[in-house]
Amino acid sequence: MNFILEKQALPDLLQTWRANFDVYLPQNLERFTHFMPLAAEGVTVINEPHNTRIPPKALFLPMTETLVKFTRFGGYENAKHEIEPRIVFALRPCDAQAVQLLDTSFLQVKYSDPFWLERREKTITVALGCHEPCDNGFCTTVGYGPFNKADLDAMLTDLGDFYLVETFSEAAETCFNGFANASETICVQALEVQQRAHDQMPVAFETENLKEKLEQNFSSNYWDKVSLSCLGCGVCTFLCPTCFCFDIVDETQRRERVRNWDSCMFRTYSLEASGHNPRPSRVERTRQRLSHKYVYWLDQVNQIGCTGCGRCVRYCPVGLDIRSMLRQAQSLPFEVSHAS
Amino acid sequence: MAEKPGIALFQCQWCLFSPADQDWVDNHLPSNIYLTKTPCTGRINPLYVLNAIQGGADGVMISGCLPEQCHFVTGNITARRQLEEFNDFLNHIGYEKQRVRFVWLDLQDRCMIQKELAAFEKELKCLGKAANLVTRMKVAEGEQNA
Amino acid sequence: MRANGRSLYTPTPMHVLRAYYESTDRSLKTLELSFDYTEDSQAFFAAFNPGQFCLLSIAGKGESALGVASAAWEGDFVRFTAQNVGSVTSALHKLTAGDAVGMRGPLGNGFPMDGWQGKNLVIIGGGCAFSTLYALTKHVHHENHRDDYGKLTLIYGTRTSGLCMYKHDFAAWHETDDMEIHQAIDVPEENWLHHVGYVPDVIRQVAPSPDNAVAVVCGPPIMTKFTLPALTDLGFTPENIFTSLEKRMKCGLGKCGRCNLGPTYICKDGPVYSLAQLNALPADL
Amino acid sequence: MPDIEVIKAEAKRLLSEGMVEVVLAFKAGETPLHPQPAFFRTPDDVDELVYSSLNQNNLATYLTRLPKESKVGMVVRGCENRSVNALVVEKQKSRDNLYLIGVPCEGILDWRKIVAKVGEAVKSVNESEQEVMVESRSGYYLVERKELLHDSCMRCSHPNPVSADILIGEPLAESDSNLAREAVEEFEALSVKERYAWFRKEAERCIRCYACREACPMCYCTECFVDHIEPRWTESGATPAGMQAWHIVRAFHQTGRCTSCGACERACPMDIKMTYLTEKLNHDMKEKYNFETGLDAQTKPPFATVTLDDKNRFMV
Repeated sequence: MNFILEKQALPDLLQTWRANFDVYLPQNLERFTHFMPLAAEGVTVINEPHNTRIPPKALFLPMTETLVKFTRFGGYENAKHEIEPRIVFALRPCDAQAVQLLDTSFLQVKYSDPFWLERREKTITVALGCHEPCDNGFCTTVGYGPFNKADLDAMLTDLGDFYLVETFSEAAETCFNGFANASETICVQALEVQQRAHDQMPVAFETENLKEKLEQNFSSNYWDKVSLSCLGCGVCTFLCPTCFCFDIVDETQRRERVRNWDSCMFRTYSLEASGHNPRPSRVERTRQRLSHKYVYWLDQVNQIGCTGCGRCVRYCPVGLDIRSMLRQAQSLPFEVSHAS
Repeated sequence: MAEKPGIALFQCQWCLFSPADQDWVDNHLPSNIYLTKTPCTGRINPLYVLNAIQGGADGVMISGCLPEQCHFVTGNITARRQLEEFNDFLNHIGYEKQRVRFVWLDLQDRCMIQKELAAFEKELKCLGKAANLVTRMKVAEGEQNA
Repeated sequence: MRANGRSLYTPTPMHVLRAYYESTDRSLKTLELSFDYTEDSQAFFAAFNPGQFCLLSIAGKGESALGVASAAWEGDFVRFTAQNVGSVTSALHKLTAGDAVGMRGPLGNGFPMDGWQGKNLVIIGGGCAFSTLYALTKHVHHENHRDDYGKLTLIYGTRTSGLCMYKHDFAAWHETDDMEIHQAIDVPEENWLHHVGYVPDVIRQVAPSPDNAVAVVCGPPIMTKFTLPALTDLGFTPENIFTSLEKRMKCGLGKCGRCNLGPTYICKDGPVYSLAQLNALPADL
Repeated sequence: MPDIEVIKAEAKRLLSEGMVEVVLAFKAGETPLHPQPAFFRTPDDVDELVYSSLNQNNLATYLTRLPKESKVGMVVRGCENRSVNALVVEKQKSRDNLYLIGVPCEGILDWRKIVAKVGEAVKSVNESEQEVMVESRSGYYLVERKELLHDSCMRCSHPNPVSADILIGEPLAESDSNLAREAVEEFEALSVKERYAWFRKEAERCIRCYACREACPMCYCTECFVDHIEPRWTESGATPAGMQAWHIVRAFHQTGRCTSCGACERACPMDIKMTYLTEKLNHDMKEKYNFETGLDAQTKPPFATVTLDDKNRFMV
């Protein structure tokens, strides 16, 4: 179903939703935007073609989350989280795509993560397409796009005074109940905007044979070169919408076992009790980060595990750029032998 | 406030010369005082103090030997330099300076530790319950830490 | 959800049935755990396969991945042998009979027992990594399963005789004649009747036949590194050489990310890999 | 601005004469706002070397990551020179193995301030002594340099390298050393409640990525206290207790060691203010012990030099 949503009507709509849902949308926090629950007054819809600083994965996989509680006599209890039905509004298609990618890890057939599952089931995602290209993004390069519709309940296209709302699920349809249906011409107009946005995104690097090149050059000195100035902090992974690694830690004083975000760029990430570390330096860790996104995800679910949001590019403290790393990878030697 | 303020007492094991005082500290401390004995005040990492504060202590008292009487020559002065600065620093980020107290105990003194604790407790009572920096969730009443 | 409504992350309550030191230097301790609830026991044994591992949990300390060292027929308990290295294992070493402990498992794929039916087994172990192989040997050696497999050869090396695990069973196995046993220690000792030398050398000396045979290797990385070429030299094909890997693990469910070997997770898709599989994966160990 | 060609020539000379194995400096990044730290190992590499006020990092942080005995050349600004000195005092690197190409620093431009001023998609940045010309998607902007300086650079009182082997460019005037003190005093004028509110607001935005730690030249411990498992010093997650403890102890470990370069703050992905913590400690070190970090490569920091004379200070 396609609806028309006047921009003036948006604040009221968001407030109406609040009756039944927790409404999360990007709001100004200090000097950047952050997904926060909407309060009774004051609506800020961030209309710049800009991602929030922290990706919305944090709404499904919080930075710190209790998994298990310890009972008094050395026993264990499931942790319970009160999760209300929610609408996540104005998340960008790249981030929505990332959530879908994370589903493949958290919702495996045999081992489905209960906390992730509950949050996913209770969430309606309403994305806002990017009609203007953002600064460091490269979503079309990795096969997604500014109006990528994977795993969304609804998608908004900015058409000046109003949005075209495309809904893809019944839950989303009920959210937009009562709005005027969009005419054919408006849909065509929206398609043009979407196509133009898609075409405006620059191609940052070639993805053809990239997987094979990275795979076959596992022990190349290419990795030394690209990781040389890496500091080994967790900015790129913590701000990445598809990075999901976590650490499980016992908080003794709180008598809880919690999971915290963790990063493959940390030394302690793979350090074993014996003192052996399979990834002892930043070279191996950088290789793991890039290979995971551009090789292993492809092996696992046949999708690139990077949605091109550009956060790691923008916030790397030393200006390391995944786009230029992969462009350099394109000149690596490789054999086509088993690329069938 | 009604209940007594909680005090974390860090005590250098050499600073109480009198066996009676040491016995009082070891065995007869009131329940609102939580004792940590250290080999020297120089052993006290500012992290210990921070841990006590975050865990909900209303005040932290550190008792050490007089200068020149340290068992390890300069341990107490090292500690004093660091903890004085640490206290100033905590004050900078919004923690009442009076809640951390460093006392020198003369080896000849008798009952000084009781007097100092009483005075400290009195001052803490005026300050009220600590709120700033108390961020660690407490374990429910009656449960022991694992 | 697992038995008794526990989430994937909540350990099953267990208690220690027996706890004893396995080696003379007290660095290895064996824990036999029994289940607090029969539903958990049923769920465990319905899923269990030799070669799998569990995460033992001490509240306040954390979890540690340990290979299961008991066969299902042995009874309603699970055996683990832990080396005292980290904070969790040192806490495990403090446990005595009756103490409570948590367990998540069985996890991982285990040995592909179905594919090995009718084949000769060459089981090669080194040091404390022998635990899952012990489960395998126990399983195969039992009268109910013995006829499913061919000849059984066991090669086990340790640094000293005191570090040799499961001494009683070895003594009994030396007596039986349906199993060929080669035990080795690294340096000569008085009264030692078996081989002296490193495991790869013992393998070359013993030279087990690769005909219709499967070799299972489990040991410290350095031993595995030299044993695999020795087996290849003897004529074992990569498809018939198996090994069990280990990396730091947290969740055990293929979610926390840290134990990946290429696109596979050792906790979920491993820990047992064939050499053919390993050859296709990056050397990220 | 120092002449880039002179810097390049000097770097080339060092490498070609074999005086150093590697020269640490910056090269142009993928975007004009982010020059990258780079390791130049051959004279030909040096052609890529750039020097601009957008170089955000303190290069001294890489010194402890290189082999201890390696001979290193570095292009240093005032703060980087002081960090190098502090590392030499702590015996992390021998001064004999270092060759410092000094450059008087006019202050680092904060890329976040530039983006806030001119908007997205910055295409080029050209700077002169007083002004900065920025081209972005929405056009050209001529901005006064002062408006774009990073906060810690506005308070900087030692813009010149103090112990460089060669100084390229004219030394700048030492600026007013009261600016840092005024900033500390201004903050301390707030009430305890307000100060704590500010600290909470800043600290609790932390995501514990440890970019501040890695960007800091003085944070070179092999094992940081937050990575410690037995005992675990703080809560490890993004909880108030853990985040506050991290910020308090990280800063406090810098007492008498921080050179106020502000690299921690520039590295932070969450725009957390951190220098107000270290400024206070630096201010105290100066007031109490008349010590400023890194002014020479001999004087030990106050916490490493305890004497019995101290007793007079503390007697109540």
